[in-house]
Amino acid sequence: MDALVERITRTVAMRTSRRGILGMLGRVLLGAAVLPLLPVDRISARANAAAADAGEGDPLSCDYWRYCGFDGSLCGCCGGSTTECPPGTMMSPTSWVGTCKHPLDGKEYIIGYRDCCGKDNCGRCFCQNNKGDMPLYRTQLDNGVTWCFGTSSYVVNCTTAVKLGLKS
Amino acid sequence: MDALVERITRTVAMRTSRRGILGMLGRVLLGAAVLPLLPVDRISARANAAAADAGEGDPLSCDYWRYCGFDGSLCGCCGGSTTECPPGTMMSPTSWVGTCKHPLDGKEYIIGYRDCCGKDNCGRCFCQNNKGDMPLYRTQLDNGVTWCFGTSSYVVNCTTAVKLGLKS
Amino acid sequence: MRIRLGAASGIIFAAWLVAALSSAQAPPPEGVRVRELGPIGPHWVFLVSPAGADSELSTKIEIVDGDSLQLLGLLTGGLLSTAALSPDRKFIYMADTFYSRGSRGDRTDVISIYDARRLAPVHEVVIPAKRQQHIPPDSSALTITPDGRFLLVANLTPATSVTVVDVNSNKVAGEIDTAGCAGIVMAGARRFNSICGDGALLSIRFDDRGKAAASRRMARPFFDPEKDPVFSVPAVIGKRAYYASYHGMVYPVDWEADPPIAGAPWPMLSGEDRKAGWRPGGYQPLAAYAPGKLIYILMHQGGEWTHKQAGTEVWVYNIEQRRRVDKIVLPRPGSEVYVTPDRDPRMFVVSLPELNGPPSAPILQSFSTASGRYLGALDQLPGFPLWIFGPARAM
Amino acid sequence: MRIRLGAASGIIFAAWLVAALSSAQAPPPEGVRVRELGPIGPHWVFLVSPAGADSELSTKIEIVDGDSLQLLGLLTGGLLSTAALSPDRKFIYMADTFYSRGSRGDRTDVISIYDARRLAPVHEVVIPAKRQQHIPPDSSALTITPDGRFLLVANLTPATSVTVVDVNSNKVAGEIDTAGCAGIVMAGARRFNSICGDGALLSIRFDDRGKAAASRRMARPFFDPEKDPVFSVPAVIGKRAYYASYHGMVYPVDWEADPPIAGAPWPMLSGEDRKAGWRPGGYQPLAAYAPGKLIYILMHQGGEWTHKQAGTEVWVYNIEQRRRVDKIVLPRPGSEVYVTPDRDPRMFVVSLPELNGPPSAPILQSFSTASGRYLGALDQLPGFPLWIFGPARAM
Repeated sequence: MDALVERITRTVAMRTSRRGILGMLGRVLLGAAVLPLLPVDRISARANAAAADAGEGDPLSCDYWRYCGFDGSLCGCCGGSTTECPPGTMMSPTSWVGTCKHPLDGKEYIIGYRDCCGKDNCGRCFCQNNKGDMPLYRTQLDNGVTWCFGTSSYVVNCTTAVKLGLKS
Repeated sequence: MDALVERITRTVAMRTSRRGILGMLGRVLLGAAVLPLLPVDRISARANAAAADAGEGDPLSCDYWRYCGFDGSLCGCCGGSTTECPPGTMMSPTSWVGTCKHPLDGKEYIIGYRDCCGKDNCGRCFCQNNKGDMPLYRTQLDNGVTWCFGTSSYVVNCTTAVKLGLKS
Repeated sequence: MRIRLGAASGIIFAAWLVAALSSAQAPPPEGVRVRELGPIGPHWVFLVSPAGADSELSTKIEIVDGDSLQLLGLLTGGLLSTAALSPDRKFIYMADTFYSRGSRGDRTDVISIYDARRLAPVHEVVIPAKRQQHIPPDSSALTITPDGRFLLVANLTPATSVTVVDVNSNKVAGEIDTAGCAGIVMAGARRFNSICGDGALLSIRFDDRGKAAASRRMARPFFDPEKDPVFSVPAVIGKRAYYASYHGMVYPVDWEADPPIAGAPWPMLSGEDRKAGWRPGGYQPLAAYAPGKLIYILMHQGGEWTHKQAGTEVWVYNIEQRRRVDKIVLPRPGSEVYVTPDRDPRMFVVSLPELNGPPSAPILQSFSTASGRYLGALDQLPGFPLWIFGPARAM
Repeated sequence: MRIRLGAASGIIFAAWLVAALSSAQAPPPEGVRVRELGPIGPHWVFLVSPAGADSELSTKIEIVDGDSLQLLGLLTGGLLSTAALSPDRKFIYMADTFYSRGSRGDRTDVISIYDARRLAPVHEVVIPAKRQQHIPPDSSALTITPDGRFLLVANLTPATSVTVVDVNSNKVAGEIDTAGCAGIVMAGARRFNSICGDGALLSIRFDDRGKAAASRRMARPFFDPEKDPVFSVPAVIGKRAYYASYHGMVYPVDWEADPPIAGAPWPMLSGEDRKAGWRPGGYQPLAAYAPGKLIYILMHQGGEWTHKQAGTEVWVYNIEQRRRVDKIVLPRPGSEVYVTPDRDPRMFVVSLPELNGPPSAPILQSFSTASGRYLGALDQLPGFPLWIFGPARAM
């Protein structure tokens, strides 16, 4: 385990991308407490999602601002939403990340593209944008990896786009 | 086993279709010896296949005369031919049957649509003609059944169309 | 040994990973979750896509809210799976076939039991590995008893039989020989009918141990398969079932009699219709609306053996008056028709891409049955849905 | 117990069935058989389609005779499989992942070994269930040693490592930690290189027990991933490897040095090319033709981050002269390019449907490399082939 932890740490240490994506990610990490991911209060989750989308464009369109580094089927077309997995799938606690510009405040946000795993692919609203996509040697930025680490199946149903924080 | 044999026999006894499809099949059965299906001499098989196709039209077209009751991918587009399964698949000893008119001699032939099983579907040259197709209560005429009985996998790769004999 | 150790340490590692990566990536400030569904609504439909263009290994059940025309979620199963709902609508059953190496290897057939709100598997019953493999799927291959106690699974080897699964104990109760007759359509609490090759129905009563208790066959066929075959699945309305035939006849059967009793057939087509080549067809050409004593049937113009061709219109018949009462022209030809059983019914029609036409994705069209008005469509349906079903009765 | 009995009697029944139905249906007068293949030809190509539009459970390897442009056969595997050929071309290896219930359940990873003539499975090696799941697949995820003794399988958990499989004994020999570096590209009999996140290469020597014997890392990165990332898989020609970058640079590396030594990068694009927005891209944008000292690269006009966009042209460079020597305009834009290694080489390009264009099936285009002439295409490719490979060397 020690070797493993060291290896992950080393990988994290290398993350100082010119776009600041992972430098920023590092900052998000430091500020965040280790909280259970689920369950979240459902009503507030709905409210959040609705508020977050107000005036930001159409989350069912591949042009939606959060999808700048997207690759997969939009969960919003598959029984989920931009931040929610469809019923019966598992949201991966891991993801590749991108940096996308908000259309209203003009700020750059770190977006985590979390795969919803455990059912065969939904196939609807396939969307591929590759901003920030890098090969496997920059694993955290590779949108071709199946990001189901930490779930019990590497079959991807659809992909969400979760705001992780502001890029400083 | 006796009950089973009786059941099959009963099913066969019912086959006296108005188009004579299965009446004919009965006759084919009676005349035929019980021979092992495979292996066949390969060179003669090739020669046969070539001769059989001469002047009869294009075996890679869904309009080819033998395909009047076809449903599936043409094996000729998948690494096999009208009478041969692609490498690595298993030809089912069973099939649904149809009666198709030969374009040159004008005679009606009984055609056995033998599925090639054990690999996922080839997907090329999909062809569906339904002459003589009946629901499941006439099992032997149902082109929607997976005809892989007698093989070790019910996954169909493609389908052949083998002349079983002349309709009298 | 290596593998066992690997698997065990894998579990530990996975657990560690979740923790490590949760902290490494931080819980996002937004609420993220896995959705759950509300109770199954009267206009929800389940579309069964047994095979896609590229693979036949993974059947999809697409759950659609027919009012908003939104995809609510998917179940993904095995090779040519079928499905059924529990009468209380709390569970979705799938009959699945899996091979250990995808398209080959050891075969395992199971009933997968899903919680209808979470769409998550809650139980599994391994069944004899001989369930019927057929395209299209239909309701006669997996049926639940009206009390929700037993699931009946059609087998085809090609001999026919029925596996009885006790859903209370999640065990296989028994197997019933259906003597070469095919399909399972319930006709009582512990009774179903199957169609035989000569056009007669076989009625089978069974007991709670999953054994056949009595088996009675119609004295004479109710239709002639040589002259005018019927589509497999009848519209059951009240005490009668109505079969539609390739040539456009309706064959009523007194369904509650044991054995069933043939009624007097009547034609769906006028002489003029026949002259114009109208004919029923599709993968699921017939639907029932019991409260209105109506049947809905997909019609197209075509020659003999076009019984799988998509319909351009849906014709509606009152089965008491034995006459056509409505005709709905479809914006796009459809291969499957389904009508919801509630008091404000919708008609749903699945349109598949044309076989030799340009590639396109299937769509689900919705109609008001009262006015015949087109209400909209859900596009980009995954795979090729070949069967629509819904809650059996209005609740 | 029921199930065990069921399975056993199933086997007996199946055997009986074959006999019964063979006689019941009669051996046809025509010769029927399952085809076998001849030896793998110099222009044969293997197309890997990791996922279709409808399912990702079943990877297809499509074997195509590049001369006749005929599909010779298929291998169908598991989830996001990769493949490799034995150096003697007698076996095809697939690295597969299967779940016991299709998209869920117990995971099993295996190396499936197929006889290249019969396309039938002959052996299987169960490997630790952590092989890398990535789209597109490429040659760096499953590699065979030049002597054909060991298969190297890339793992990703997301920590990276390599499983070493001994093909002589069909057993897992060991596992090698690659310290966060990714990909396996052979650089000797028992040595491979991986790219690390900082742009350096890690060279690993291993022994016949599948253990790392030595591991050396370049002192400095040979490219800057922050400024100009390279595509994962280099063109290896003689003693050097050539990486192409997002921004159109070629980064040569002295491949046989241990650790490898960076060469002097040179541009593929003139100032004018750059002004016109030319840029490499695709899923497999780079191919080598070692005998001619040539590299082939898919080029399109587009902005930053269009590195996966299909190429409209293939540009050909002589790596000794460091200049473009040819340019082939593609009839249809292509996402993958491959050149056969023989003395009469062909160039193959796979064209996928446009993401937001009308649905269509992928095609394989063939070209003479000598004249750049378009020789034809194979259409209706199953699934979405994202990687082409062939016999590594001319035989």
